Amino acid sequence: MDFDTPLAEAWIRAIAAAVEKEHSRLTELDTAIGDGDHGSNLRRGFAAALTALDGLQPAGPGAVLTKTGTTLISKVGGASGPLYGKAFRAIGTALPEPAGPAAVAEALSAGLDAVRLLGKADLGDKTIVDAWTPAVAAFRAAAATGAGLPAAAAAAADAAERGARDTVPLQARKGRASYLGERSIGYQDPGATSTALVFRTLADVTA
Amino acid sequence: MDFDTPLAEAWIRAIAAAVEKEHSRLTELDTAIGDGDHGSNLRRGFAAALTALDGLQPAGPGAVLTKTGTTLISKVGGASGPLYGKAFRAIGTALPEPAGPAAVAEALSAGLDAVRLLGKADLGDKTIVDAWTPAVAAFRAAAATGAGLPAAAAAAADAAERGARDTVPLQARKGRASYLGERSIGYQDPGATSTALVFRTLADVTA
Amino acid sequence: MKKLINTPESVLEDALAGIAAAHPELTVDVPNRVITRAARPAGPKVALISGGGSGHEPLHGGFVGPGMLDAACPGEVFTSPVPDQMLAAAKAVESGAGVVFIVKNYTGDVMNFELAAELAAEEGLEVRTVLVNDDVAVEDSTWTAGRRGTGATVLVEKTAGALAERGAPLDEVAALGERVNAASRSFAIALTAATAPAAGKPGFDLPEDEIEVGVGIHGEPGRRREKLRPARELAAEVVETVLADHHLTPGDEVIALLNGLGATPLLELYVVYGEVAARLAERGIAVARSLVGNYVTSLDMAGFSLTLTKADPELLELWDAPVDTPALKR
Amino acid sequence: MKKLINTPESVLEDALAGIAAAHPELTVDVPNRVITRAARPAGPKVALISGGGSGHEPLHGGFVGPGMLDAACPGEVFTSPVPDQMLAAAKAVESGAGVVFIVKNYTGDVMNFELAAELAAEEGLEVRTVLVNDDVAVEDSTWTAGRRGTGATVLVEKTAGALAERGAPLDEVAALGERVNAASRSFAIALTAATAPAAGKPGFDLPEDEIEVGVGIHGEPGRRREKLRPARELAAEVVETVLADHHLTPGDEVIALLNGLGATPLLELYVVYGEVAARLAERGIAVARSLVGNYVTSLDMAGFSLTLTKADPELLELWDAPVDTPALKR
Ligand SMILES: Nc1ncnc2c1ncn2[C@@H]1O[C@H](COP(=O)(O)OP(=O)(O)O)[C@@H](O)[C@H]1O
Ligand SMILES: Nc1ncnc2c1ncn2[C@@H]1O[C@H](COP(=O)(O)OP(=O)(O)O)[C@@H](O)[C@H]1O
Ligand SMILES: [Mg+2]
Ligand SMILES: [Mg+2]
Ligand SMILES: [Mg+2]
Ligand SMILES: [Mg+2]
Repeated sequence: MDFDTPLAEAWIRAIAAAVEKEHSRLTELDTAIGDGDHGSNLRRGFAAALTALDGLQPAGPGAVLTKTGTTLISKVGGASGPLYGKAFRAIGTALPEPAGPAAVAEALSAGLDAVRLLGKADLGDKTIVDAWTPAVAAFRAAAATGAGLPAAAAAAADAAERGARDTVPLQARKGRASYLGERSIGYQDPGATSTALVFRTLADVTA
Repeated sequence: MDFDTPLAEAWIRAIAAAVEKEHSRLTELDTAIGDGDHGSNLRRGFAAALTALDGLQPAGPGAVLTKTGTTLISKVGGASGPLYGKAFRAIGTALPEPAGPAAVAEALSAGLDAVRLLGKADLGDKTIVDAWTPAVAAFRAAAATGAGLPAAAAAAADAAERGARDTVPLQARKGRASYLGERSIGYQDPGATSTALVFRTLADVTA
Repeated sequence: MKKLINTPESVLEDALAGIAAAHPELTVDVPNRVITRAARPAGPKVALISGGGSGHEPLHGGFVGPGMLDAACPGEVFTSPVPDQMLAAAKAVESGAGVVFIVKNYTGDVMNFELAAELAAEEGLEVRTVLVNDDVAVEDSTWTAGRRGTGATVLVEKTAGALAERGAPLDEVAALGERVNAASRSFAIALTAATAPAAGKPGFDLPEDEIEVGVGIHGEPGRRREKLRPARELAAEVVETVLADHHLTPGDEVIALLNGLGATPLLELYVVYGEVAARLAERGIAVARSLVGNYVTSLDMAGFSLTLTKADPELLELWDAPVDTPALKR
Repeated sequence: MKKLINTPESVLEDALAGIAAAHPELTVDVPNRVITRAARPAGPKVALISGGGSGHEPLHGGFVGPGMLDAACPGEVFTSPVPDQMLAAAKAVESGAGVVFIVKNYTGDVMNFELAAELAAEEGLEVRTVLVNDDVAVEDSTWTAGRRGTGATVLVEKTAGALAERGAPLDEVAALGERVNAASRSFAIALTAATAPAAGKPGFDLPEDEIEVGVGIHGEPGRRREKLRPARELAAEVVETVLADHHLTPGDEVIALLNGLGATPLLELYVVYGEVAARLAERGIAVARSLVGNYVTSLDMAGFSLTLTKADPELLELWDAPVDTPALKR
């Protein structure tokens, strides 16, 4: 199984559906240590991404993701808009066609690089990086051992969810939550949580 | 027993003490159908009246009450300031020295006239007039049948309290409570209640 | 009660100290509780004096300055000022052309300004009184103390102030004030009650999903209680209520004041004003000028009032005239 | 949640419609979410553009006009605007002298303005960015996203706006903005939490007798919780906190902004300002200019922030320069 255009579109639609279902949970997490808009931000962004897809005759899977990234940048705002926007644009740009597990691993890691370049967050700063980093690592490791897309994506999803959960004891050093200092400890980071959704949906659509 | 200067002073001090004790009840009544300041208004006014008395060598009981009225006018504000102020000024001006029950009845009735002249309220409008009117009538009736000050004042106090209680079912037609229309029904009028205090203290100091 | 105060008794005095510190262009006589312009007008001019209970800021002190009031007399919170204040103010700002008292129609305000006018007359001052009673929530009948004075006060003080600044005589300034009041109607809706410092608790309890319709600015409940609805519907109800009592016909011009009651964010006021403007447009009423913000407040009450004043070229010219006060500048 | 809105999703659009109706002196591009001056400045002039999440009104749209901003880009409530808005604004107001972005230091704002600057550069526009980070509640360390931009934004926009109006070149205007930011410190205390429409509930729960100290303007909790105390003590604490981080010596002059967070009555703000002025006087700090009111708000949050900017003759001259915007006129 390759990462082709239908799969790319299915992924974005699955993310949009997941965000629609989980937005209030994301907003609640952001209310605790942020400003209570992460859910509505992503909801607005992925709704717009769907509309953008409807009008699109994509040249390939990369074009789907690049378009999604561009849409997120121009519709979301906040911290998550540019971060997820740049990430999807980087993934789309790096993605060859057709793309097997190894190529997808490289593309996902290009997405992580874009997030870190823009956000300058390190692992452990209690941001989406804390979910994205283990996810990419797990995906790459699986691909390296010859796993197919489904297995690699499932491993990445598990790793992302673990990474999100592991943000609970951390003190935020980036983003709004960092303003709370020690009071940011004990809450799960909203962005890391939405990143886990992104990887879980990838596992779902490849399964 | 005549209404002399010491009695006049004792009355004002007794009113001040009663208002100090009851101000939060008066304010609560005013919160229900007014703007929640009747208690603090009278408290401020009678505290100032006491200070004014301390500095005073009164020419007679009338001077004590006139001075009190003037002080209320310049310290209270709101509706009750001018009303009680004019009333005490009128009582003081009308009071001969020495004054027996009949003369005091006339003076109190002059006070009621002053209230009605300034406030233009009729009996039943749910104002201080509803306590003041029966009080004056009871005082005059008692004096006419030869009662002394204590008996006349006690009758007036009972009548004032009845009059205040009887404002509960009334719809206010004057003052702030009138803005509530029918919603003013079912509450006791704060001003009528403070008027009852004024007459009860007179009974106490003459008893 | 959660308030930024020292003690309920000292609120007025403490606020006056702050006003004095914040506004060198004003002179604040704290003991007498009178706010005047630091710079006296050159030559004789009709002196405009207003006042009322505190808790409605920026009214009235925030409107003292060239082009508007000469003096303001703040009473205790929700309690009209005492005659001595108005007398002191009149003596301070009278410059030989007479004095106009601008009085919101509340029993206490009317009585205290009336006594002040008597005292001022005894001192040989010429005084006219303009009564403001624009709140259509109260029907003006023998069953009430008459309509309350609310938002129209700002329009009366601004336009009469502009006319006085031009050197118009006493009776003309008073007549203009009365004309503007007569051309104005207001109505208010509250989402929450106000808490007077002395009372220490809200004037009424309002469930999370209910509003008070037809409230005044002294924390008293309104005429009735309703369910909270979208801004569009509330704006439509308020516009209809005001227009029902107004003598306006399509094509008429108005000055619209969308006023916040104290605790309502400007963002929400703009949402409401957008709906108000749309409703008025549908009715063919042209908004010639508008003012959106907190001008006649009721302490920490959340909600809004709408005031519509029928405009004409003279009123618009006076409305547009220069004004330099803490709360209104042009 | 009790708000004067239609739906949480439409708040920004509905408010923009109201701003457009209320302010003919502004041009509101609702689809692009850009607010500009209706009257373009004559001849080339450095264009000042600011923006940020909504819910801080009158910031930023209320500061668009002669002597201050050329354009404002309002984002969703508490959400920074998107790059497209700043690009559209820059194209609309650029007049050949370059563009200055005034950006409050929040991760989202910084990123979106950064992307906008890249896009603008690609279109051949000269852009400088002034970052505002005045909130001493956040220590500026690798442990945080850096200090938040709050009250100082008003001073930066006013003074840089005045300098731009005089025809100063791009780098000078940007440098002045940075200088004013560097000379400013702020600190805030909240009595109640803010409720974002999309969240539907308060950002934090605060008991009736407690306050949040060191809060920002996005509804997030502060650095710590304390008991509510008299205004005198709260003012003293805020003054001390600001001065502790400020390089001021007795005899220095400051511009003081006592800012309401949205739901605080002006009466209370004046009480607090009286105490602030007294504490500053004790410390020998002279308040050369002051501003008291709601300028950088946080929806319906009750509380206040104090901003002190070290003044000098140039800053005072720019502060006093004419300005004609909805929220600030001179
Ligand atoms: N510098 C950063 N690098 C990576 N992720 C970040 C950074 N800053 C914030 N984030 C992520 O963004 C999330 C918040 O997104 P969102 O609430 O949509 O934006 P905002 O914080 O502007 O309201 C945080 O939970 C965090 O995971
Ligand atoms: N026109 C009037 N005539 C007589 N009494 C009046 C009149 N208007 C109001 N009152 C009395 O004044 C009382 C309210 O006094 P107070 O609360 O001190 O003044 P305010 O209403 O100005 O706040 C009412 O309860 C009523 O008894
Ligand atoms: Mg957020
Ligand atoms: Mg009262
Ligand atoms: Mg009162
Ligand atoms: Mg946000």
